[in-house]
Amino acid sequence: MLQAGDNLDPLLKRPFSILDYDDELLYFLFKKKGKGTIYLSRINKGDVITLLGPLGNGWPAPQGEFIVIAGGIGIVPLMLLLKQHRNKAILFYGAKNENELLMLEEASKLVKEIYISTDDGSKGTRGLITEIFNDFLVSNSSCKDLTIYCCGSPPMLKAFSKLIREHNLSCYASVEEYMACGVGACLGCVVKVINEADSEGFHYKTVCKDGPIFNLKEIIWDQVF
Amino acid sequence: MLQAGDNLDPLLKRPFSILDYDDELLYFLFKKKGKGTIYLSRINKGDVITLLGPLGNGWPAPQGEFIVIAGGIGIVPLMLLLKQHRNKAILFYGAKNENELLMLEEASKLVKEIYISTDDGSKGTRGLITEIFNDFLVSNSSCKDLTIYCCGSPPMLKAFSKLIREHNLSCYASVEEYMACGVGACLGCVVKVINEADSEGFHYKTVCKDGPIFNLKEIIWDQVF
Amino acid sequence: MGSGFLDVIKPNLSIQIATLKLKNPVMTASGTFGYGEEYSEFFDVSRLGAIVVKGLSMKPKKGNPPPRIVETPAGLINSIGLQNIGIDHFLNEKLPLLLKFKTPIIVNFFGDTVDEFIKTAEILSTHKGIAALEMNVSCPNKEAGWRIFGTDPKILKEVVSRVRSATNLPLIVKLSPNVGDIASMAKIAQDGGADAVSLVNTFLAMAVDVKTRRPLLANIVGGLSGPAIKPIAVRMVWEVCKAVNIPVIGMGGIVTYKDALEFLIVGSKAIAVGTANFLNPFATIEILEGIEKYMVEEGITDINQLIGSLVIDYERTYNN
Amino acid sequence: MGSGFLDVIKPNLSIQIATLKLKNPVMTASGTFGYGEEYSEFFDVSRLGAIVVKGLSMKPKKGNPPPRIVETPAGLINSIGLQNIGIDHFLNEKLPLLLKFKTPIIVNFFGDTVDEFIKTAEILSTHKGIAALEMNVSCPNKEAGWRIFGTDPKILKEVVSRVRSATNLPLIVKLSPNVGDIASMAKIAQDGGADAVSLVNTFLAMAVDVKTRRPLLANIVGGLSGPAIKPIAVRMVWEVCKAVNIPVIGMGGIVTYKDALEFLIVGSKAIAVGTANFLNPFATIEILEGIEKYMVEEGITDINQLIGSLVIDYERTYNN
Ligand SMILES: Cc1cc2nc3c(=O)[nH]c(=O)nc-3n(C[C@H](O)[C@H](O)[C@H](O)COP(=O)(O)OP(=O)(O)OC[C@H]3O[C@@H](n4cnc5c(N)ncnc54)[C@H](O)[C@@H]3O)c2cc1C
Ligand SMILES: Cc1cc2nc3c(=O)[nH]c(=O)nc-3n(C[C@H](O)[C@H](O)[C@H](O)COP(=O)(O)OP(=O)(O)OC[C@H]3O[C@@H](n4cnc5c(N)ncnc54)[C@H](O)[C@@H]3O)c2cc1C
Ligand SMILES: Cc1cc2nc3c(=O)[nH]c(=O)nc-3n(C[C@H](O)[C@H](O)[C@H](O)COP(=O)(O)O)c2cc1C
Ligand SMILES: Cc1cc2nc3c(=O)[nH]c(=O)nc-3n(C[C@H](O)[C@H](O)[C@H](O)COP(=O)(O)O)c2cc1C
Ligand code: FES
Ligand code: FES
Repeated sequence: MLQAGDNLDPLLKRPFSILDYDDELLYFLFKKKGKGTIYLSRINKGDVITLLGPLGNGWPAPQGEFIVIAGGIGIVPLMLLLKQHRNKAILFYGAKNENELLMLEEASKLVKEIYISTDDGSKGTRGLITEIFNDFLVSNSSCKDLTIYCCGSPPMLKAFSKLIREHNLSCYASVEEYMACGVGACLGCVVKVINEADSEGFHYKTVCKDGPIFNLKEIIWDQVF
Repeated sequence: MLQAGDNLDPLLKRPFSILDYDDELLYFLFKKKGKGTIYLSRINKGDVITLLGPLGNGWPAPQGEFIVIAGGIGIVPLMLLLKQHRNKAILFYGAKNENELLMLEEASKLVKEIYISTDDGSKGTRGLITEIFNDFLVSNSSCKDLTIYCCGSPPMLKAFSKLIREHNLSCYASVEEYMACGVGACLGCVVKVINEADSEGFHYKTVCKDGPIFNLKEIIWDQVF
Repeated sequence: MGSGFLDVIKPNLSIQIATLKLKNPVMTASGTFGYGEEYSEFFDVSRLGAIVVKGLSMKPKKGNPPPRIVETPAGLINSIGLQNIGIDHFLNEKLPLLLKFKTPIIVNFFGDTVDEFIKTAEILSTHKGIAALEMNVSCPNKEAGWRIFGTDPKILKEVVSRVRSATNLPLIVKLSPNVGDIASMAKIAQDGGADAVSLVNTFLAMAVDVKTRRPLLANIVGGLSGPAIKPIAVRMVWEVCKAVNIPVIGMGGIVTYKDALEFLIVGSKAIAVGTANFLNPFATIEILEGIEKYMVEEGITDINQLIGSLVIDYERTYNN
Repeated sequence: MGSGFLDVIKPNLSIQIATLKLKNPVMTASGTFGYGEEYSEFFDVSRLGAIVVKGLSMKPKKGNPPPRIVETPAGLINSIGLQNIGIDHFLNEKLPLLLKFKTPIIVNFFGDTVDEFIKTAEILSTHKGIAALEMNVSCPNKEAGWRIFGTDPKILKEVVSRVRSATNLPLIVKLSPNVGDIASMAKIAQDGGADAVSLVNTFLAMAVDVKTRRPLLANIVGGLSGPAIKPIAVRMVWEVCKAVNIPVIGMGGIVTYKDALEFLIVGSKAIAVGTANFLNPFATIEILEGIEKYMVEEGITDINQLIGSLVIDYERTYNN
């Protein structure tokens, strides 16, 4: 989690994925949304910012070939995975428009195959990336056995988890929730997860500590948005 | 009043005097104290800050020679006065130590005579500038008729107003109080001022609008600090 | 409807509080806008829905000694002590100037005793031009050991119903948030004959200078306002809107049009801007323009469609 | 005394709450420090005055659906919904780990009914190692139509006195700030046999997403904590300290050692750090070190000289 400045507005740090690292630096890539990211975008070279991390779990290591599905800024947590497993992934990468297809060149060098879509058709196929993937599955049914690694907005994940269940695919997804502590202490960042042992069939798990990566099939999406 | 940034902490703008101006720029000089001035000190060239002003009254124009008494950063609102009335002022300038005697070179070029003191004796006479002025009066009793222009910390002004009354001197002082609106609307920044017409003998005046410059003899200092 | 800007129909922002018609729901909060003049240098204050003036009492009041204000995280504590020029001076000197603005003038007032409340209301009611009265019951009651009028149900009932009989002007009761159950206080005001309630006034608060170990305000305690209190204020306004059927004027920490929208969405008919005037003299006007722009973007043609339009589509549970 | 650092005598920070001795007054606030483990990765939590664990109930509780938290100006609204693992799991799995830390473990607990409060207190009291109990009365009462225990004087009296009879452990009653007169609630707790009171719990609050016009929390309302509430919390703690003669544990928005000092100066014997743990995992330790440094600089050798040392040397008036 990152925070620029030391004042009390905004109060909380914001969660970000590590895009990359080398011996000296950690690399982040983020989208300006609200106060947290606006202030982060204003820092100058030499400014001191606060970092709490690394937090939570990571992607389970892929065995052989794998599929990656990214929506917009959701590419970030997947870049290191692609880098660590070069030429093993089939990447499906969608965004609103061409400008929001970040790291496209870098990503395409790391993968075996790449499929691109945008909502407005400004690059790649017009449409949602989950639909492109669905079409791909029809003609490549052998790929149904490959593990999927996925990150995108909650609505995208929600839509995608339906597909995953229908085709009984194996998919890990990085999930988002608003966070406060980042270390599992406040129980603020929970998602609903299937729990057979429970009388109601579910329990809440923290995204910051138990996640952010979950088996997508286990997440229950009936929560309020 | 100035504020750096657009977040809600610190919430309020802070009052500052204009040190100088030219066709393009306003010049400010301030001392880092708390949040407001810390954030102001961090701005970079090109950053946008908020300014509300100019506010309140100004120094009444001096007639001929005059006396200026400044404590530390209190020199700021007096610099324009000195500049507009070159070689007319006898300046008494005191501070904690040499480092806090700001604009010393510039100020000395603008005045007829200058007396300097520091609390620790690191520059000029050791002692309080009000005491130095008191000693000066003893050997220069003709100066008792000159109008005094004064700015310093509340404790300094408080001490000085005693002297003013004892010697029945004429003195304008720039007064400080914590401010919110800056335009006389909130009544937050008041000082107690003598009012013969009032049954209790006083009323409250706003520093931001009725001031910041008051006839020092009229200010009642029994307020809590 | 076309998509060009020219086709945009200006949404209707006018609302009604009792017999009082406002061209838009953006008002100033008492004590933060002086008597209107201070801010008329910055913009055309006639554009406001209404101007609420600094609280007045029968006789002028000096107020508390300084320091009177202290900044806190995203908040401001004030202990002005109800300093004001008194109703005579107001009616003779300030009101004529205020009446030049083309917007209703609402007069906020208070008293040390119930009788003073009544007399003040009576005098104010005889003067042409005052659009409505707002009674500030967050002030101490001399007859009840200086306890706050607005925190005692019995006294609140008495003072509201007696002031109600003393005036024909629309009567707004401004509630104190320093109570356990604000909705029941609002109901008392309604039962007492109030035409509207406004809330919140400031929260009793305190700050200490750790170096001197003294309170930072000469008055020891003061009232907290500003963005810090907004989430509590929104909750209270929501609760009150559900409890009464008279109009509610919401306030507490409104800085941006989004803050104002929160209050409108939970059900307040109008909103008032206080501390934000100090942060930005144009705050009220920017909020007004922001609301209008939002309505255009969301396709809301009448502000009354927005008021109270909170969507709750899941089971409500009270916890934590 | 010399002027070198070596000559500085370490001030005494230890305090006593009933029979409970704490090496310093810095505690964690329930629900913000998990069960201790989460933060033991960052520093030696044994240095804390005490650890107060997340509120427990007889049976595990799932809590509210997400979103559970929302940030507000200098504040945080949470509606965790008292999610917890239940006392059995706590006593078997978590307590043994907690007891490895060399600091008292205070267990925060609650119930849906008075009976549940009593039973939970009884079970917790039979277990070795628990230093004190803190009962959270800011939770809804099933038998009273889900009204909050701590906002009804009668129910508060009953639940406190009955839990008092059920335990020999030092009993802290954690008060709800959502009341009109917090001092009288503190007195009720004292009369009911509490060994100490702690305050404040969170303020009922709400935030609205203006785009969707829905509450930002699935639970609609939640509790506001953080720096925003500090000035109200300090005032409440000051009022309570004057009203009772049992120790008071102050909290609400403490982020720095200066914030902590405000609470100590107005009279609280210990302080608890909540939301600040989220801003900075080292907050408690930095606050502890800050208090110690301040005492050295101010020449205060014993923390008890600081507690309640507020200087008021002018006439007190209540206004505005
Ligand atoms: C594990 C994880 C990794 C992330 N990695 C990245 C990254 O690498 N790059 C990147 O650009 N973004 C990333 N995000 C998202 C990023 O944290 C949010 O965009 C950021 O918190 C927005 O903060 P803000 O203050 O700018 O906006 P805010 O003003 O806080 O919020 C803007 C809007 O987004 C909502 N929001 C904010 N944070 C979240 C959240 N976590 N979940 C759901 N809604 C939220 C708010 O409610 C609001 O509607 C990540 C999120 C998580 C949980
Ligand atoms: C008319 C006027 C002109 C001024 N001109 C200058 C100037 O040119 N240069 C300059 O350096 N300073 C000037 N000051 C003082 C300056 O406004 C304060 O130093 C500044 O507000 C401190 O803000 P801060 O946020 O840094 O500190 P804070 O954290 O707000 O305050 C630091 C300490 O100073 C106290 N304090 C803050 N402001 C005031 C005040 N106005 N009066 C009394 N106590 C206060 C606070 O209570 C606190 O104890 C002027 C003040 C006034 C009223
Ligand atoms: C400096 C100041 C003076 C105030 N004076 C009054 C007053 O005279 N009468 C009154 O009813 N409310 C008074 N208030 C309360 C405001 O009208 C308003 O209810 C409160 O500040 C909350 O709104 P805000 O957070 O937008 O400021 C005053 C508030 C401030 C900050
Ligand atoms: C996420 C969260 C969970 C909390 N859970 C509890 C709880 O289980 N029991 C309790 O008595 N108080 C609980 N509280 C209240 C805190 O203990 C504390 O009283 C309050 O947050 C004010 O302190 P702060 O401003 O320092 O956070 C919780 C607060 C937060 C923010
Ligand atoms: S952010 Fe606190 S538990 Fe995840
Ligand atoms: S700062 Fe508001 S009246 Fe002076």
